[in-house]
Amino acid sequence: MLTVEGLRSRYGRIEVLHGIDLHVDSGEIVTVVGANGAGKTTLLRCLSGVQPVSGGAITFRGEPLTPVPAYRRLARGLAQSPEGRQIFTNLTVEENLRLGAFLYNDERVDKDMEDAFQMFPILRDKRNLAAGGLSGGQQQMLAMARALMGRPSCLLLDEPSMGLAPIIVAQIFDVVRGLKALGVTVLLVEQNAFGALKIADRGYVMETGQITMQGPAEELIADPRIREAYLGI
Amino acid sequence: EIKIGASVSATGPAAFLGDPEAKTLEMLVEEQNAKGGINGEQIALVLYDDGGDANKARTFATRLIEDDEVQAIIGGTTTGTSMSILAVAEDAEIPFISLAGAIDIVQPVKPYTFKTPHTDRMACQKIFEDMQKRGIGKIGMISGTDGFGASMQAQCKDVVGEYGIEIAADETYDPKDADMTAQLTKLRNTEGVQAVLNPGFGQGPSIVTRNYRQLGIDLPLYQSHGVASDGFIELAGKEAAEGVRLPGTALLVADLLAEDDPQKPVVSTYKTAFEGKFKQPVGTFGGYAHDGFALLVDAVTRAGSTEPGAIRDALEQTQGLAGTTGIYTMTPEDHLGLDLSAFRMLEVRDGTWSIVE
Amino acid sequence: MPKLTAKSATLLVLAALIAITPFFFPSGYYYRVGALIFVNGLAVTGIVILTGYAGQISLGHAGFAGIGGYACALAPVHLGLHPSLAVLLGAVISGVLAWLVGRPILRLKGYYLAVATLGFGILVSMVLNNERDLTGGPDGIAVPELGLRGLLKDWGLDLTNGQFWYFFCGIVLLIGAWIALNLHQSPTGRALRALHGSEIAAGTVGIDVTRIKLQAFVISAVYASVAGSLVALQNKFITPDIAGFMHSIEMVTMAVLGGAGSVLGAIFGAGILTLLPQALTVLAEYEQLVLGLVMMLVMIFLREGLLPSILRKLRGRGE
Amino acid sequence: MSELLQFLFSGLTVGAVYALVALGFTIIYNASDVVNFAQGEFVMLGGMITWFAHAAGLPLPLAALLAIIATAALGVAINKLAIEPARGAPIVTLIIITIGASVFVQGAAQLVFDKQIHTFPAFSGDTPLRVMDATIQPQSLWVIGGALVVFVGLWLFFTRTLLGRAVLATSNNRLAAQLVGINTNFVMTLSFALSAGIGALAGVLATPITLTAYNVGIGFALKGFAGAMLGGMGNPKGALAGGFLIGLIEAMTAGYLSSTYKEAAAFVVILLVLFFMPQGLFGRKSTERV
Amino acid sequence: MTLLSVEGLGISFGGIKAVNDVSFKVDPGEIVSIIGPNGAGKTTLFNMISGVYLPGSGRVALNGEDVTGMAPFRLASRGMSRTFQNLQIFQNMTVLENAISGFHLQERGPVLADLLHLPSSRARARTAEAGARKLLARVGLKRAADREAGNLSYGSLKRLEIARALAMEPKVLLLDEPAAGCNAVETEEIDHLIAEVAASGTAILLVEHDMKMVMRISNHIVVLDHGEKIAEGAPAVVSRDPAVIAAYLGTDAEKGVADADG
Ligand SMILES: Nc1ncnc2c1ncn2[C@@H]1O[C@H](COP(=O)(O)OP(=O)(O)OP(=O)(O)O)[C@@H](O)[C@H]1O
Ligand SMILES: Nc1ncnc2c1ncn2[C@@H]1O[C@H](COP(=O)(O)OP(=O)(O)OP(=O)(O)O)[C@@H](O)[C@H]1O
Ligand SMILES: [Mg+2]
Ligand SMILES: [Mg+2]
Repeated sequence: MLTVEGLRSRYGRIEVLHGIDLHVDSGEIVTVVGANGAGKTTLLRCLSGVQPVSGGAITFRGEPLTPVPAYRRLARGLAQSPEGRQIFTNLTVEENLRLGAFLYNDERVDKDMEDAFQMFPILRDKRNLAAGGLSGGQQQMLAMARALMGRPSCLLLDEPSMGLAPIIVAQIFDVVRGLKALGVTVLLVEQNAFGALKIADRGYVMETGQITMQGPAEELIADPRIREAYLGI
Repeated sequence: EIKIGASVSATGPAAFLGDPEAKTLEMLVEEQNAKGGINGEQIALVLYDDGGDANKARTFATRLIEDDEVQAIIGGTTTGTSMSILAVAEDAEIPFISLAGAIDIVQPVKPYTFKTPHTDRMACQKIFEDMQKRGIGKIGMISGTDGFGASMQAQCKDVVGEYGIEIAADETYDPKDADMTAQLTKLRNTEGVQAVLNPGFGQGPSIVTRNYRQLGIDLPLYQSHGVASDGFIELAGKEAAEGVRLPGTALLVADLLAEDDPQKPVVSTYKTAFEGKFKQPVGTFGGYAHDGFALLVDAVTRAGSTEPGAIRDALEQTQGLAGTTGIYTMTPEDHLGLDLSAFRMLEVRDGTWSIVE
Repeated sequence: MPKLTAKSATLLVLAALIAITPFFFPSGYYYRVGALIFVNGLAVTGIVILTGYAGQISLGHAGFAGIGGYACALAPVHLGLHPSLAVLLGAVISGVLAWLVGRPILRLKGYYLAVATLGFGILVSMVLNNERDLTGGPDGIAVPELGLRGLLKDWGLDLTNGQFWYFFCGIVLLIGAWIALNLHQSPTGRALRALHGSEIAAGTVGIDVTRIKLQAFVISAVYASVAGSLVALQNKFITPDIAGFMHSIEMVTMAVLGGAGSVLGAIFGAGILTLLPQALTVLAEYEQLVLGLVMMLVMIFLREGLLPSILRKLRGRGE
Repeated sequence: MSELLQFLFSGLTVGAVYALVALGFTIIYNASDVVNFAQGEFVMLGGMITWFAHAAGLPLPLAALLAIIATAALGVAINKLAIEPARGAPIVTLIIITIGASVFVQGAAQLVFDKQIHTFPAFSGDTPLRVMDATIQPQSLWVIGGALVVFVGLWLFFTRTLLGRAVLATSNNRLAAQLVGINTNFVMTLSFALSAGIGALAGVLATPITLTAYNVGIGFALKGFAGAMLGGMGNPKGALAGGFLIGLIEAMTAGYLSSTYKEAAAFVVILLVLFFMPQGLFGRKSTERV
Repeated sequence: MTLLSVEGLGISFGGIKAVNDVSFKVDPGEIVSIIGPNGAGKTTLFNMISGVYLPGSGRVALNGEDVTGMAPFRLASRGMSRTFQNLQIFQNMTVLENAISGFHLQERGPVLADLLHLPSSRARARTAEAGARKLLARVGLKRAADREAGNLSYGSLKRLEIARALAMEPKVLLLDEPAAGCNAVETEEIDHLIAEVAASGTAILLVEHDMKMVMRISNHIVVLDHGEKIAEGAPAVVSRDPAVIAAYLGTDAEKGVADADG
C-alpha cells in the first residue's frame, strides 16, 4: 500500500534521512523504533508531505506521492497524528474534531464525532473548551481522534502513547488493533517499543537516518540486540 | 552651462505643494533652454525630492552645492526644509530662493537667501483688512496642524490685534481628518462669532467647507492662499464653496485681469503652458516656483555671469519683476520684495473665482 | 594566530570603513552622507538590542530620537546648558521616560506592544508639533552649535564641518557598537535573548523578565536619543519629523533589513537605506516603487537580513 | 443636546471609516497572524480607482465594482508574490514586507494616477439629514451601514461556516491545517482577496467624505490598526467596537476638550485599555499550556 | 526538615476545579512522584507551585517561607527549578547557550559591567560556560553544543531542558514527564540522572506516566484524580491500591509492568 524507496530528506544543508526503504502492506500494522534523533519524525513528515524530500520515491496505492501537496494527501486516505500534537489551540475541542473531517460534509461526521467521544469520554466533557487548555495527555487524545475523523485508509501515528496514563496507553494500542480489524493500515512510531511491537505485524529499526533492521514483530522482540538497545531488558 | 539646483517636497505630506513646484521648474527650464537658455548658456536643472523631511533637505542641499556644484538653489517647499537648505547655502555662499511661507526665512535678512511667496502674515493681514471692511469684529479660527496651517494660525493671532478683531474661538484639525463638524459646531456655538477663518492646505479646507455647509453655518468663510486653485472648488463642491473668500494671486483669475495688468501676460502664459502640459489646474504653489525661476533668470541675465556672488547681487537688485504671485522689487533689506498689493481678495461666485471689489 | 571573535571582527570592519572610505570621497557631500549613515547606524544599534536580542517590537522609538534632538535645541536656550550636556540631559530624559512608559507597556506582547509604542511615539511627536511656543511647531527650531569643531581647531586639527561630523559620528557609532556587542555575549545579553525564546522558561531559570526587558528598552531609548541629538547638532536645526511615525518605521526597517540579530548587519541596513534615496535621485519618480520592492525582496529572499544572509551564503560556499 | 448629537454623528462617521479599515485587518490576521500594513493602500486604491474609472466615463457603481475587484486581485497578488514566499518568517519580517508592499503600492499609485486630491459624488446627494438640531451627511449613513454589513458578514463567516473555521485553523497551526486537508494556500488567497476587497469597499464608501489621494493609505492603516488593536485583533466585534470607539473619542475630545490633542486622547485611551486588558476589549487570550 | 510543603492547594478554570485541596511535603534528597490520569491536575499543580499560576487557595512553603504565588524568577533565586511538559526551549539560541542560561542566577551581575565588558562580567560568563559544558556532557548532548536548539529532536530537547534546570543546582526540582518521548533505554539513563541529583540532596518532584520508572525511583507517591488526592504512600503500597488501579493503572497494568520487566 505504501512504499518508500531510497528516501532522503534534509533540514537545510544537513541530511537526516539517508535513503530509507520500507513498505507497509494493506491492512498491516508496521512500527518503526529508534533512538532520539534517529529521524522517525522526519520520515513521517515526509510521508504526510510537510517535509521536503530530497531524494528517493514514495508510492501510495501504486501512485507516486511526492508531487501531491500535503493538504491533498488526506483525501487520498493518508492521515497523521503528528509529534507534538499540533492541535488548534485557539479552537474548541469540538471544532478541532470537526476540522479533522474538513473534507466531509455528511451525516457520518456526527457519527464519527460521537465515536471519538465514546473512545475518549473526557473530550466530550471538554468539547466547548479551547483545546489549548487541555492537559498534555488530553491533547494527545484529541490529536489521535482528530486524525481518525479524517477517515484514513492509512494512519501515520507519531508516538501516540506519549504522555498518556497507562490505562489510556493500553486503550490506544487496543484502538490501533481495532483499526486493523476495520482494514485501516497503520504506520506506528513509538518509544514504547515493547507495546508497539506487541501489536505490530512487522517492525523496522532506525538509526541515524537509516534502517538497520527489519522483520516480523515477534522476531524483533526476541532479538537480543533490540532487547538491549530499545527495550532495556 | 549654468547649473541650477532644486530640492522640493514632491512626495510626502507636502507633495500637494511640492509636486506642482517640481513640474513647473522642469517645464520652465525646458522652455528656457528651447529659447536659447540665459545669455546663450544652457541651463542644467538638478532636481531632488526631499519628501518634506528637513534632514533630507539638508543632505540634498549639501549634495547640490558640494557634489553637483550648482550656482544657485531654488526650493524648500516647507518652512522646515527651507531653514535646513538656507543654513547650508549661506555657509557656502550660494544664492537660495525659498518657496516657503514663513517670514523667518528672510527676516532677519540673510545675504544669500531670498523667497518668492508672500508671507503667512501678509495673507492674514489681507484677510483681516477685508473683514474690517465688512465690519466683522469677532471671528473663529479653525487651522490645520500641518506646518502651513500652524504657522499661519500663529501669524494671524499675532497680527489680528492691529485690526481690532477678536479671535473668539480657536480650533484645529489634523490634516488627515475626515470630519470637522465637531470643531465647527463649537465655532458656531461660540457667542458672537461673525466669520470663520481656515488656514490650511490639502484636503482639510475642502472638508471644512463641506462640513460648514452641512451644518448650515451662514457666516462668511475665509480660506487661506493654501487652497487657491480651481481644484479647491471642485473638491469642496460648487455649492459648498459658494461665497468662500481667500487672498489669492493673479494666477487664479488670469482671465479676469485687466488687459493692462502687468501680471496678465506672465500669468496667462504660465497657466496655458502648465495646464496644457500636465492636465491639471495651476495653483499658487507652482506659481511660487515659477517666480523663483523667473527671478533667477532675470538676475543671471542682468548679472551677465553665472558666478554665485554676482547672481546674489543681481537678485538683490531685482526691480519690478512681474511674476505670478506679484511684482517683485528686492532691496538689501527686503529679500521678498512683495507687498500686500500682491494679494487679491477672491471669492467663489457661481462656482468660479472672481475678484472682490 | 588568535581566532578573531565576532565582536572584534565587527569593530575592526567598522573602524576600517570609517577611517579608509574618506580617501575615496570625491566631494564634501560624501562626508555628510557618511555621518548620516553613522547616526542612523547608532539609532539602529539600539533597535538591535531591543528587537534583535530581546524580541520586543517598538514602533515609537523615533519619539526618543525627538527627545534627544529637542533637548539639544531647548536646553541650551532655556537652561543655559552647554550643548554637549544637553545631549546627556536628553539621554537621561529619554531613559527615564522609557523606564516610566516601559513598565506598563512592556507587559504587552507582539502587535499589542507595537500599537502601544506607536501610541507613545505619536504622543511625543504631537507635543513637539503642537507646543509651538516651546518647540517652534511643525516648522522646526534652530539648534545651537556644538562648538567642538572650534575647539579642535584651536588644538590644531582643522576639519571642515562635514569632516568633523563624519568622524565624530563615526566614533560615537564605534562606541555604541562596542557596547551593544559587549552586551550580546554577556549574561544580560543572554538573558535578553532567552526571554525572546520563552518568557516562562526565562522566569524559571531566574531571569527577572520584566526588569530585563525594561533595561533593554531604556538602553535602546538612550541610543535613539543620542542619535537624535547628533542629528540636531549636526543640522543645527530640527523639525518634529524626527519623532514621526515614519522615522520609527525607518529605524525598524533599517535594522531588520540589514539583520536585526547582529550589530554589523543592522548598521549595514542603515547604510543601505540611507544610501538608497541618494542613489535613486536619478529616478526620483520611481524612488518609492524601488524602495518598496527592495524591502519586500530582501525580506522574502534574505529573511535574516542582508548581511547575515550574505555571510551565510559565503560561508556555505567556503565549506 | 444638539451639540452632543452633532459630536456623536461626527464620531460615528469617522468611526465607521476606521471600523471598516479595522475589519479589513481582521481576515488576513485571522488567516496568518500577519497585520497587513498595506491595508490602508487598499482603501486608497478603492477610492482612487473608482475616481479614475468614473472620470474616464464609467458609471459610478460600475467604477466602484471595478475598484473592488481590481484591489482584491492586487491583494491576491501581494499574497502570492510577497507573503507566501516568506512563509514562516518572524513577525517583524512580515511587518516589514507588508510595509514594503504599502510603500510599493503608494509609489505605483502616484505614477499610474497622480498626486492630486480627488473625490466623486456622494451616492445619495449632499443634502444633509437633520435630526433634532444636528445634521448628518447621507454618505455617512452609507459608511456606517457598510461597516455594519461587513461586520455581520464576517462574524457569520468566522462563527458559522466551516471555511471560516478553516481560516482560523490556518493561522493557529498551519501544519495541522494541512494535515486535516485544508488548502492553506487557498485560504490565504481567499483572505487576501476578502481583506483587500473590504479595504477597497471602505475606500469607495468613504471617499465622498474623506477625499482621496495617493498618500492617504498610511493614515487609514494607522487608525484602523489602532482600532483593531483596541478592540482586540482578530475579532470582528473588536474591530467594529474599536473603530467606532476611536472615532467617538476623537469627536468628543474635539468637541468638549481640545481639538489639538484629540488623537492623543485616542491613544491615551488605547494605552489605558491595554494596561487593564492586554488583549484589547474583545481579544481572545491565546491558551498555550506549558 | 521539610523543604517544600504544599497545603490545601487548589485552583479552578471556568468554575471547574482543576486542583482541589492537595497537600504533601517533600524533604531534601527525596523523590516524590505525582501520578494520576490525564487531566488529573498534575501539571496544574506544578504550575501553581512554580508560580506560573496564582493558586486559588492554599499555600506553598519553601524552606519554611511562604512563597505562594511568588513570581517564578523569585522562586528560582530561592532554589526552585523545573522542566515543562510542553517544552520551553530558547529556540533562537544554541544548545550551549540554552544550558548557560540555566546559570543565570550565578552569572548575572550589574548591567553596566556587562555593557562595558568589565573583567568581572567576563569572569562570570566564563564560569557559567564551563559549567554548562559539563552539564551537557552529563545529559549526552556534548556533541550538539553548538547546534541551534530549535533543530534538535524531541527527545534531545527534553534532555536539554533537564540540563538547564540542573544548572541552577536547585534545592527543589520539578520534572514534568521527563521521560516522555524517550525509549526504555533512554528512560533508564534519565532515571540514573535523577537518582544522582537526589542523592546530592535536591528534593525532586516528579510527574511521569512511565510506571516502571516511577515505581523504581520514587520514595513517595501522591496520586491525583480529578484534582483531588486519592492516595499516597510508598510505591509498593500505591501500586496495589484498588482506587489507583481503577482510575489510573488499569487492571492489566501490573501485567504490563511485569511484561516490560520480563
Ligand atoms: N527543524 C529542524 N532543523 C534541523 N534539524 C532538525 C530539525 N528537526 C529535526 N532535526 C534533526 O533531524 C534529526 C532527526 O530528527 P527527528 O525529529 O526525525 O528524530 P526522531 O527520531 O523523531 O527523534 P525523537 O525520538 O527524539 O522524536 C535529528 O538529528 C534532529 O536534530
Ligand atoms: N489554562 C487552563 N484553562 C482551562 N483549563 C485548564 C487550564 N489548565 C488546566 N486546565 C484543566 O485542568 C485539568 C488538569 O490539567 P493538567 O494539565 O494539570 O493535567 P495533568 O494531570 O498534567 O494531565 P496530563 O497527564 O495529561 O498532562 C484539565 O482538565 C485541563 O483541561
Ligand atoms: Mg520524533
Ligand atoms: Mg501534565
